[in-house]
Amino acid sequence: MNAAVVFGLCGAIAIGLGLYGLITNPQPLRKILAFNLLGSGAFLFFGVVARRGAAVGLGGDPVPQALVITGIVVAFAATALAVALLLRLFEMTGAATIRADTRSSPADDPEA
Amino acid sequence: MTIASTYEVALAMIVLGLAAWIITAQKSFAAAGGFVAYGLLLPLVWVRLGGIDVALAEAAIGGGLSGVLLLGAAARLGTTETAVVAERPGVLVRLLASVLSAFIALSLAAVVLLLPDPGPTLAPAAVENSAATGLGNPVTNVLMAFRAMDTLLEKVVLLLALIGIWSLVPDRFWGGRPGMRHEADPRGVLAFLARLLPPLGIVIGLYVLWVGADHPGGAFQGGTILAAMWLLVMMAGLMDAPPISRRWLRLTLIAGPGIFLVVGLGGLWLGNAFLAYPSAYAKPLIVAIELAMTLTVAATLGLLMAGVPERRA
Amino acid sequence: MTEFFTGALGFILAMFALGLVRVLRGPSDADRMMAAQLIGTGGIAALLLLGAVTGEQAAVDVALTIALLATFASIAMAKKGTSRLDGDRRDTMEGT
Amino acid sequence: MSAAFNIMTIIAVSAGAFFFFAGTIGLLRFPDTLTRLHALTKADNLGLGFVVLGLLLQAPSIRDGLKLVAVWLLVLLAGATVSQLIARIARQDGASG
Repeated sequence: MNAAVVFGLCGAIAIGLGLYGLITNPQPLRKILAFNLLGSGAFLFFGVVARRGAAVGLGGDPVPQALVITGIVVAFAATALAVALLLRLFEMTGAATIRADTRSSPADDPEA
Repeated sequence: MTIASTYEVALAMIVLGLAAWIITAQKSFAAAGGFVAYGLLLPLVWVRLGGIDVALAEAAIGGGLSGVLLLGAAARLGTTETAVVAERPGVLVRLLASVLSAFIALSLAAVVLLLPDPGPTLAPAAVENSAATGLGNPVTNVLMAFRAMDTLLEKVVLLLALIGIWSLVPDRFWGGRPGMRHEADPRGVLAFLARLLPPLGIVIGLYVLWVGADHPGGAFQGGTILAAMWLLVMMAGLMDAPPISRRWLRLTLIAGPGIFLVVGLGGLWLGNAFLAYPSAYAKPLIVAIELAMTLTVAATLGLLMAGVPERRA
Repeated sequence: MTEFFTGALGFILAMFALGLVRVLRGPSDADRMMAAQLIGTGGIAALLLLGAVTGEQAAVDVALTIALLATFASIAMAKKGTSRLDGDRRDTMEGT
Repeated sequence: MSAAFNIMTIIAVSAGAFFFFAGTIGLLRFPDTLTRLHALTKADNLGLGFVVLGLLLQAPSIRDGLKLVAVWLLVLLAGATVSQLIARIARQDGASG
């Protein structure tokens, strides 16, 4: 067992957990959290590939590492956009749900 | 099992425990708190995997900005939680979802165990060609030269996300200031921190940018630190968010990708290819792009965090 | 020396795991914030030791970044999504 | 000389680990929020302080040493601020938790 195997398995389980949360949790914010978890697991996979490509004195293959950095930026941009959409939805309807039929009554929201 | 791999297994167990907590916690606020802790742990994993550049990015984004964004959203949405929890899917759906997730996790675990070790690598190619740019950090070389197109597009994605957020603004607030106006006691502890930390943070952010040429670091990591310092000053109420219609702000937002694009087109004009640097000027050009990029990243991330404009200028 | 650092690293990580129990159990927000603070500090100590184990000097830069940014989450927790800190002015006038 | 440094490093890092241990036990076992806060600050300031001190003796250059000290100072500053925020929240919650 080396670091790549341990954290590769860790990434696989994180992807599984994230996927489960993404499907089953009805709250959009929790879906965003689960999505981020899933993403970080996928990044760990790239880390494993990079680690196994360690050569010529480098700790890892720089190409997958650079891809992960790009991925982190894009994941953050997507998260920020999703959170902004969610907060706007909450502001307009007084509820944070993505189900169209069971929109809860905006009783305690003065703006709605 | 050696002492080092015991440590790795322990770290992996804690990371997975937190991951399970993020998914199963009752309250979103507690789950977001778990995500912050998760984000603080991942850099340890990445250092162990030999990816210090990634560890820096993960520390700045995962442990810092993402956590603040999600905690803030969880707190604002706290009142809606009980209504939505009732929409939890039935047992059958949850069972199917867990079977599917377990299947995917197991397949991926098999892939990890079956992948060749040592695997194919581009590391020798990256090191061989590093003389072309004169930079010593292979990851920066990949980001700024060998795969420069990806980095250019990534910055465009950041801008698109910001445009997406701005397009949510109600008409009457167009061009206004994003987010709420923060207030704090000017003699309080938060204002104290917001006066003391940013000068240090700016130095560290620029340091991370500067060492990125030859050691782990770079424009994105440095820019994230600068964005965090800007946010701290705004959160302490010492400075308001700028109206999004300001010209200097718009110019800062496009400076990084703009200069990148101009240099790239220059490469085309000089007869090589799009984004090909003339080899005599590769290093100064890359450093110039990175400087502009750092400012752009700082401004873009800060505004992404600030959110939808909701006040008049 | 490397073995000693790895051992210390494992020990601090174990403390870290125990601190997590407090984050997860709560009960109050203050307890969660404290545990988050402990995790930040423990993570920094672990990173510094890890840097010493692997001989990777840049690990200190990662620790520096975390030290700079770990406060943000605590401030966000304290602000609870509102524009001001509860009881701000009153507190400081009493000289805390 | 190097052996003496190594021994001092071992003593300092062990002391740091002890304070992390004490802080964690306090965090788990102390009865209320404010006493737990007291335990936490020991882990923060002394635990990390001793670890930094130990590593300082092994630092290869002055620049690396300065960065280590900077990490510690930043954590001290953050710890002092966050402790205030925590104590304030604890008082609003009735300091019983």
